[in-house]
Amino acid sequence: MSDNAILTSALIILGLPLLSYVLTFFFGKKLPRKGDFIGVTFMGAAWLLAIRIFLTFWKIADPSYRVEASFTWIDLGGFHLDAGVLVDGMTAVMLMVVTTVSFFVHLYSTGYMHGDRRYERFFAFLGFFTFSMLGIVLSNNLFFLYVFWELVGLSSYLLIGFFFHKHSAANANKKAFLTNRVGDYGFWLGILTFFTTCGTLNYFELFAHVHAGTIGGHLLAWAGVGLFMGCVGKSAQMPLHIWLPDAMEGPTPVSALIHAATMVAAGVYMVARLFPLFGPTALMVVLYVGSITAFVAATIAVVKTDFKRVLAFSTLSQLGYMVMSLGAGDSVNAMYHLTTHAMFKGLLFLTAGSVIHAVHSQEITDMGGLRRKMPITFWTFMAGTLALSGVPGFAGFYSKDGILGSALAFGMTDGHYIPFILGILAAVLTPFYMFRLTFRAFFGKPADQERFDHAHESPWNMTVPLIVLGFLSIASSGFKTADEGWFSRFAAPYDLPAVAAQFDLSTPPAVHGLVVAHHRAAPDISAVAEHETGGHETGGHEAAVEHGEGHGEHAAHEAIHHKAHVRAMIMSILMVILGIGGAWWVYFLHKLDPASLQRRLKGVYTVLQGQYFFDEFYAATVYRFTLWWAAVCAGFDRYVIDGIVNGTGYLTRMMSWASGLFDRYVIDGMVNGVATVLQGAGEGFRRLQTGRIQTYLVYSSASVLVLILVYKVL
Amino acid sequence: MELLNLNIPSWSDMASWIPEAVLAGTFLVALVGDLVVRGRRTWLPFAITVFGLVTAGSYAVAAVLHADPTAHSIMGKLMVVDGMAGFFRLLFIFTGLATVLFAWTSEEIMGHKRENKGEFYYLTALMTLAMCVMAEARDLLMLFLSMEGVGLVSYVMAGYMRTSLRSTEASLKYVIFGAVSSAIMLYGLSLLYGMTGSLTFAGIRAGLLAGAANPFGLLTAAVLILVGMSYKIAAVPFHYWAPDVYEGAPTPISALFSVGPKAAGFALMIRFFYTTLAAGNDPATGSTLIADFNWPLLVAVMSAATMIYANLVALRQTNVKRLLAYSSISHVGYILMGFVLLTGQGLQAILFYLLVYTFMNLGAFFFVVAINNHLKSEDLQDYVGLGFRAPWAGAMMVIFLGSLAGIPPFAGFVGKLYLFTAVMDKQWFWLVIVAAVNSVIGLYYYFKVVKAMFLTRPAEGADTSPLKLHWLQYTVLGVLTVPTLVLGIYFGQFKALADQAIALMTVHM
Amino acid sequence: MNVGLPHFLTVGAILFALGLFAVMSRRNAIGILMGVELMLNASNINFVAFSRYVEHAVDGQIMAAFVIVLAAAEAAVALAIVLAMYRNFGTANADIAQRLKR
Amino acid sequence: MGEHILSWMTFFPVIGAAVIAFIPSERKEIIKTVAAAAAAVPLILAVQLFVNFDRGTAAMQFVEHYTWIKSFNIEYFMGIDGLSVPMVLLTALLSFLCIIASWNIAKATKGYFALFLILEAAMMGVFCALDFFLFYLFWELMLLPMYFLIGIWGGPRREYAAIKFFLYTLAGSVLMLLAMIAFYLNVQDPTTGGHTFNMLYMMDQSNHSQWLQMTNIRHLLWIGLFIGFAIKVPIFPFHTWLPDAHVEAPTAVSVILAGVLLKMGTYGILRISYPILPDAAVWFSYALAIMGAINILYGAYCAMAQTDMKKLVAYSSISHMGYVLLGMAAFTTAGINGAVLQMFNHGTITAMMFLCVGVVYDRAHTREINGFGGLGMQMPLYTSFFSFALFAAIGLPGLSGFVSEAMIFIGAFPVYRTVAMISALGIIIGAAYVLWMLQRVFLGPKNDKWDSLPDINAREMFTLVPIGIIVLVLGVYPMPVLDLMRVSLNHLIKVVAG
Repeated sequence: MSDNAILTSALIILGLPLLSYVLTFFFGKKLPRKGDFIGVTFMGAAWLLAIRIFLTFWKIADPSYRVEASFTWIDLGGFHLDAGVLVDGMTAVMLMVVTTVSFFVHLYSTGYMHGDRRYERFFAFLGFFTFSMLGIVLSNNLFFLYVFWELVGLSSYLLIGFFFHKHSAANANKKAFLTNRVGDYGFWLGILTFFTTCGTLNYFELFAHVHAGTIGGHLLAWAGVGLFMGCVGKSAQMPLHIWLPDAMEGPTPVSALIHAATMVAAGVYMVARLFPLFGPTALMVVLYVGSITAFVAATIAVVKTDFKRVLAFSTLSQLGYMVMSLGAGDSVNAMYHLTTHAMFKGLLFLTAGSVIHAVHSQEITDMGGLRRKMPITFWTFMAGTLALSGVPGFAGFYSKDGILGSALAFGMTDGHYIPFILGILAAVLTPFYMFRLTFRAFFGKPADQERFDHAHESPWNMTVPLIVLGFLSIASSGFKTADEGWFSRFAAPYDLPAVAAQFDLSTPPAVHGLVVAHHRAAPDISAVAEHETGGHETGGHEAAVEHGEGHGEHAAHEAIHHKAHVRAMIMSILMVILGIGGAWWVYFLHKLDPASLQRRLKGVYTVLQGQYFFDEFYAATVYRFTLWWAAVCAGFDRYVIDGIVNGTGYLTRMMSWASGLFDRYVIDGMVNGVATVLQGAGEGFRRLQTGRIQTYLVYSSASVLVLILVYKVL
Repeated sequence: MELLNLNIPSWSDMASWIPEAVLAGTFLVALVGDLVVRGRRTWLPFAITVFGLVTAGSYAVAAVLHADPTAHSIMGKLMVVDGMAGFFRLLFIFTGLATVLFAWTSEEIMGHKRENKGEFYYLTALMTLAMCVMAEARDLLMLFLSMEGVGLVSYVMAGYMRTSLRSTEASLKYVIFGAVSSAIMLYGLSLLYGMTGSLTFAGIRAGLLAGAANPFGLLTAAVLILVGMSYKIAAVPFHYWAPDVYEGAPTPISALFSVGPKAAGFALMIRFFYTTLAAGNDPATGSTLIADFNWPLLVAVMSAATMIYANLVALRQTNVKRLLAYSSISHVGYILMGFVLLTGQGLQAILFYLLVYTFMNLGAFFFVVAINNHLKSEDLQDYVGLGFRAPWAGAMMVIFLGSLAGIPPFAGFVGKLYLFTAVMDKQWFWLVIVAAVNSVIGLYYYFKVVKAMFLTRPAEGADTSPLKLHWLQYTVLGVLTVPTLVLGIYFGQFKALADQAIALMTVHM
Repeated sequence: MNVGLPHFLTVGAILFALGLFAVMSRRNAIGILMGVELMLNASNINFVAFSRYVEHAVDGQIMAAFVIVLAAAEAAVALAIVLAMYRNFGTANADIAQRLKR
Repeated sequence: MGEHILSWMTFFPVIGAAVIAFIPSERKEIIKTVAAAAAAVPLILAVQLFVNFDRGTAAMQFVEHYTWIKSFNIEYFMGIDGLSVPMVLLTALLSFLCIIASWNIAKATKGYFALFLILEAAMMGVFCALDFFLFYLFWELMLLPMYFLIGIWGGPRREYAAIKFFLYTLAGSVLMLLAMIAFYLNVQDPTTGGHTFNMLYMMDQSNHSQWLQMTNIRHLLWIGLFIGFAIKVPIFPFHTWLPDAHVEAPTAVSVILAGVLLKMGTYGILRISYPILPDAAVWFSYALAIMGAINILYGAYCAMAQTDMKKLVAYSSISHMGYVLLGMAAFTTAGINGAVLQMFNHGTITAMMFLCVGVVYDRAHTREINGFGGLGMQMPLYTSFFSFALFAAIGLPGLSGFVSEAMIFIGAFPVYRTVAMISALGIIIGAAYVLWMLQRVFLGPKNDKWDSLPDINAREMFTLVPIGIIVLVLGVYPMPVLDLMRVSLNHLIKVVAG
């Protein structure tokens, strides 16, 4: 495939969902089957094209190879903004992920949403979402990244609120949008900072600028944190994670597509894509936020009984993993985990949908023994579960293991062990809650007989996606870690010297050897990246070689790194066994009654069940303050500003000894204020106007004398 | 020997005095005519008066169009007919004519129980004549005579409704207050005469320039004279009579009072003070004489006081007629602004403003007359919904009020613009700002009327039947509306008229 | 002693003051009008005196003559009005007339 | 109509009004048709203008220059450049749509449409006038029709709102009048040597008199002009007329108020204050930026507390005009262009919002936000339109509002970093109050009270769709408008900031 062909097909991929949106939105009602076939077929086509691009890059097998094209969008002379498309390995993978999940979700929805009164709207919105998501993936500059970023937010708003006649849904979508806006605030400021300092928003030009030191120090750190805020919002990291669980109010296919597989991953993609823009400080923030999220979310998932919510919190914790990996400087494994996670989490949600579809309830307390009723669902669900739990041989294992490895390596070199520990703990919890779910829902006796009797396996258009995704969630890893497996053909750590070489900026400074150095000194990604990923990456390695320096440290660090990975692997395997075993012990053999455990750990349980009371906290602080403040402003406007002249009014009143007529109007505004005052004055003067002639004469003659005297004096 | 002044004048000069002659004739003929019909067939004095005014008017117009640069002295040095006199003559005759025509349809004047209706008409003619003379006088004797003439006629007219308490009371106040103030002025005149030894303005100027007067004496005289004149133009603090008289007298007469005597007073002031104090001095430096006793500040304070006082009081009025009375006082304040420095620019602005003011103020008053015919009331509450009962007249009233308030695109705005410019040019900023603030206040009470007429919804069961106005009323109002609009957007020529009038004002001989 | 301009002026001033005082103090309209007459005549004295001592011509005297005539006319009108008022209010006290007070 | 295109655009509505005045008032249909026709002509001419406008020059175009009143050096001087063109287009478009939108005015139809056309003429004139006197004439001419439109056809508190609007604006314009006279007396016409009202001469600093070159005088005059314009914008704390006027006015009039009148304030600052007193402009710029920030946040917070839809939209206008101020204060290419673009966009977007509010008010006769709920089920089509407008208002990418806001921030950020950062909070608060309202009105379970409400009808859609298309197109590709203004505005920046 030629470069042009790649670009063209990328644009076609971008255009197809948009077209599908327009068609379904405006003509859906009139079309047969309300036009759902449009969405499905278009996405199918897009999927095929994506596969084609994917294969092309597979052949190229050079992560640093990229195709880019842009045009001037706004030109004011002296100021211009560009729009452009960028396709490289990472894009190819993301295209693949998005189109795959999207396509199968479309297909699945034809069954799941069947008979909904806004059926066509649903497909329209799906199309719109896919379009904006692909926009994020394909954009080659921050401005349009932000544009599509917001559009994704909109489509998520529309889809979460799809059943807007429910109060819960109406609240959820508002919450999602606003929480994201908070993140976007930082994101936008970050973008502004970069634009005003570097004068460009194109990714690679920015990298070059950063590398050349156009922007650095505190500014870079803050800008990085700003960008990361965007990620915190979109990828639902603490403390802005609150919207994601509520987002489950949307139809299940939406949860699968948007709130598990793709959109929430956008934040991770963004950070990975812009990795070189993150200074050491920023990355430190990223690391901790990620790891904390990973752990906290996992703990909550353990106690939830709502099928979808358990999955939602597991999504949170998995996103936490990805972010943590970014923080540890390992963008590659983050992307790798993103990919595999998209597959199995998408799958899990779809199976959840299938179950809910059958049982008409989301509470696992209403389920049980479903494996006999719906085998396909069960087995695919198992595939997903195993992958998510990180059982060796399944996709999740390799990606998660890579992340833990990097985290440990980072700890060993830099002394920050906490993230790794949190990660490991989460790694125990993940299999535990997943198998808890499995045992409660699919094994044991049915909790609700008559629900159970109505349960049935879903139609083909729902099961086919399950099977395909099931397969992918097993195989998507290729049974290899990121740096050995297929993934290394698509994503490599950034090689700044190479970037810099393209834009003839100042020659890059010497490459430091150690992660330590990376995190303490100016960002030099190539070194970091290559070490953390084992160092036999084409780009990174050459970079290190051509600025041939510090080979000794190099080797030393490589050793540390290798050790880290081995240990991490062993530990995580242990953890998995521990987790699954625990679940088996409690929920299958019932050796231990969870209820009693709850009673014993009442405090802990309530905190977890209450999701650490984040919502309550915000409700008590942020929301209340905002509303209160709004009320204050409005009151101020109504009474103070609108009555401000009453000060002057008072003086005028004194001057014209007007009676209390004025007070009545005090509140009533500047204009009334003045008017009344003047009227008051009039009242005063009118007293002079007694109809008596003598008084007139006295006044007049008196004023004559006054005049004379005054002017004598003057 | 000054007695020579009373020689029989030359006809060539008398020719330029025809309008006044005609007016005098009209008065006599109408008087006799009314006696003949014993006040029964009123159309006779009406017709005579109208005819007379039209004739005089056409002569006056001809004179203005002719723009004769030479000044004709009438009766020796007593009077002069020059550009300015011509300008005012036109103004007065127009006012008189409009009043007469409108009065013909006014219940207050022509109501059934009125006797001696004819009286109104020939008195108007006489008043017009007296006002013209005021504009022409250039000698203390004539000054006093004409002022008294206008005064006497006004006293009688104010008491037109013999049986009405309000009317009688108004006239009583008018006469007493008038008498006193003219007496005070006369004393000032005598002092001035004593200091300069001359009765003619020119002579007085010569005397003053020769340094005949010490500042304090001059100040005293000037202030005393100013009292009399401020009384005529109803400027604070000599305005007390105005609201009562305007309210007490029949509305058409109030309309006449609020325009005619005011304008005449200004004419007199301009000629007297400009000639005696300002003229002949270096225009660049303004004048030395007026600088001697701080004349500008004196007038400026008066002007500011008038504006503020009148506007503040007007705010609270609920009787439209009385409201308009105060508004006319406030306009005196604006006009006085142009008087502050006695510069040509300022005086031109005054003349133009008077022109505009005549149209808009007459219009507003006449609307009140027309409404009074139907509602027998000038109360604001009774005006509710009028805008929809008489849309066309209502629209015209809005134009008049808008113009009085001085908002574009109406003539009043242009008038104010010229005054402001004249004052700002001499950098009297505080005065301009006072005026500006006042024009905002003014808007509020003018639009109280508009609000009542258009915005306020009439109460349940209130009479909302359409009002049919007399065709003559529509005509006159229309005639007044047109210039109020036109002068707002195309005023070049008319301003030129005013400028010419000032330019052709004779100060010498 | 020989009588000169100052004496006349003094007389005039005194007359004027008296007149003004009358105007201010009297409640009866007629009284007020009489005060006015005093004031006018004060001016007349001035005029005549000035024409004799300052101008050495008769203009001032002519003026005075006219003023006298006018004063008469004014009085006529004023008295007519007072009469009308007497008919309407049944009194000639000026301060009765307060109907127009708002 | 070729070379006198501006005059035609300005005065054709007046002709229409004159014609209407002589149609018997019971022939309502004819009156409406005439009005629509009279408003349509300027729209057509506006299109012609858009096509023929030379985008390559900063000079005045379509100039009409005649002596008007010689003795007072007043000229009939009309012309437009990149700054005025968007405003002219906006005026023509909105006026026409508003005439359509007020089709079901029953009370005193004749007067309503006559006044409306006069109003349009006045607005056009303001944007075309290059002679200060002419400008002031049109500026004031607007007040009277607006007073009546609010006062006669308005809501319950209309009398109060009308006079409040009138007094506020007049108070401001009186200051402007004084400043104008000061300029007139102190600017010399280089050709005749006399005084002049010609704005272009006023902009040429070399014509200024000694007195006018004194710094504190210049600052004083700037303040005078500024207050005059600030009241129109309106800038905190001169804004309290706006909520009352907007709420009480009938729908179409609110549209004009928010869509066009507010822009006159900022237009005036850019057209008159900036080029005539550039140094004062720079001296004042930081304050202006802060005022912008205050407007943005204050307006947004006040909007959040409102329970009346129209009042909420009104306050949102205050907030959005804040962005304009922020951009203007920056004197950067992106900033100023963004500001003017925002003026245009806010005109279209807020018009949509007011029209939508009007739609529901016509049906439900209430605007109480909490009184609604679940309208999304009842009136799906209407919901889509309103949501479209609202999302445009909160600066959703792909819709025009976003482009201008983004440009403003890009322009202002390097100059006033802190102020810009604080102002940027507006994008959160803005989203908050809009979405909250959206939820309370359209989402949630349906309120049976409104079962009878019919969905939006064809006429209403006819008023909304064109604006919607413009909003969308400019959101995707804003160059068509930016292209008109950029040269002139860049020139302006050169003049002011050197």
